[in-house]
Amino acid sequence: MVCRVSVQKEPFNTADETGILMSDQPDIGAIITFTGKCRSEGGRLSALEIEHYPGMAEKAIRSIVAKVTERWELIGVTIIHRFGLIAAGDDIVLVITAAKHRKEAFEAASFLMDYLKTQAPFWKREHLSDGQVGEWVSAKTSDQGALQQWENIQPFASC
Amino acid sequence: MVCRVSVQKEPFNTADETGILMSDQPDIGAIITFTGKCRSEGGRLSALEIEHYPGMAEKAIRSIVAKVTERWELIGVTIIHRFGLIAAGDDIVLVITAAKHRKEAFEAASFLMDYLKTQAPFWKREHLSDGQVGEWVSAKTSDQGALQQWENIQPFASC
Amino acid sequence: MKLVYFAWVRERLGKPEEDICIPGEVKTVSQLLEWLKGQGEEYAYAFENIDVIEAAINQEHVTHDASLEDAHEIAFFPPMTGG
Amino acid sequence: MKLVYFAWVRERLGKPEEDICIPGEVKTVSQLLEWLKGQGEEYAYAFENIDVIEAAINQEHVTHDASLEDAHEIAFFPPMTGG
Repeated sequence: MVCRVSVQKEPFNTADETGILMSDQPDIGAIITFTGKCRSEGGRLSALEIEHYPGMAEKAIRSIVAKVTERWELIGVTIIHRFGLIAAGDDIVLVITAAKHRKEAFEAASFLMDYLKTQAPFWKREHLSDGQVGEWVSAKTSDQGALQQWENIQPFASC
Repeated sequence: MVCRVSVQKEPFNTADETGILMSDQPDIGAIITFTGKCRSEGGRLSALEIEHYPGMAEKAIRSIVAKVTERWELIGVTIIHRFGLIAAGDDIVLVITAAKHRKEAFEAASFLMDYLKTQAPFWKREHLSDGQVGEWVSAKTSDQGALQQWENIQPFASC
Repeated sequence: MKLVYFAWVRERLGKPEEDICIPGEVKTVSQLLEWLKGQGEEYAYAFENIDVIEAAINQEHVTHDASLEDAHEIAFFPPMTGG
Repeated sequence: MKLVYFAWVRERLGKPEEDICIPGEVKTVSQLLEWLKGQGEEYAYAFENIDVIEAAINQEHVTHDASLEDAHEIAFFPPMTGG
């Protein structure tokens, strides 16, 4: 399994990352990219400021990847999470999963995102269009619920 | 909702398609691309030949998209399905879904792929590495099962 | 009536499409399949197992109990394997 | 002991980290939180609702009943909002 994890300030290029993951892997039948972006919320927000715990952020992501590879047979995974000030419309996070079949790729990508939301040490704060620094984003109960759903399903070595 | 459907012989460019879908959509928070590719199956296959029903193929895809937009609130959908001879390693199908939140984007993309597998008039035939034309690919019971799962869940206007 | 065929149905029949006169008593897809089976060896072969044959009327996927009324293009094909 | 703080915990305390001597009887994360609450106004404010405070020991996410044995870096922060 090919795995690349990066916690970075710089933007990422999804096409480049996909190309890296797929090179010399003729048995990939399904590849999914998930990109999480900063929404403007109808013009209310100018940016999100993302604080992270250096060191732990990468460790936490790697331990989420380890969980995923225990449950699904994947050929490759890439996770890039940005920090710093991210303007509305810009990318925050990229998850790529590649597998033989679509089911594994979909479930793994969805699992990775659910875990990144609540188990990776990043915190978002709103920057408003009027120039003010807004509130820290609260954790959503629905994100915690999404996690619980995965915990309730028995993992399989390969589905 | 922005929607683009194409049934074509030519390759597609995922980055270009993503860019088109996202332009001037500052409230997209989640964007998923699914790419289905021709696997070599450990070197057994040289290509897949994809036959389609011209006219009906595009109609069927549009009716699948209509089902999806009834169930999930999406900002954009792109579906490109290729036909003709597709070499191992090359792309067959692209599904892009864009939404405010990840749940809608994931579920819609997964639904679209499940329906494309069994409800869009395409037929795959194997071309073997030794130059022989192989068998028509059989429909998988698991693909029919995936469809049934969606039919069993009550649709919501917005989840 | 225009009939069109795809994949191995097309191959077994040796043609991608044809215009055919269907007797008046043939009113549904399943009646048409039964009638076609009697039209020669290649038809008997293509439609030997009617349960696995899918149909479309005017480019819309239908079940075997669908009526042929208003049909101007009927398609027969194996289960679809798209995606 | 090195303590590190993030997001509004950091802001309420007015510092991102500090080295602090913890009394020997403080043996778990929850005991440490209770003890910190008594270390001044800003601590009382940051840790006023201990239930919403998450912790990590040596950069690993832990629950409040985790032991401080072998800890060399303890972090406190609000629920994570990544992704």
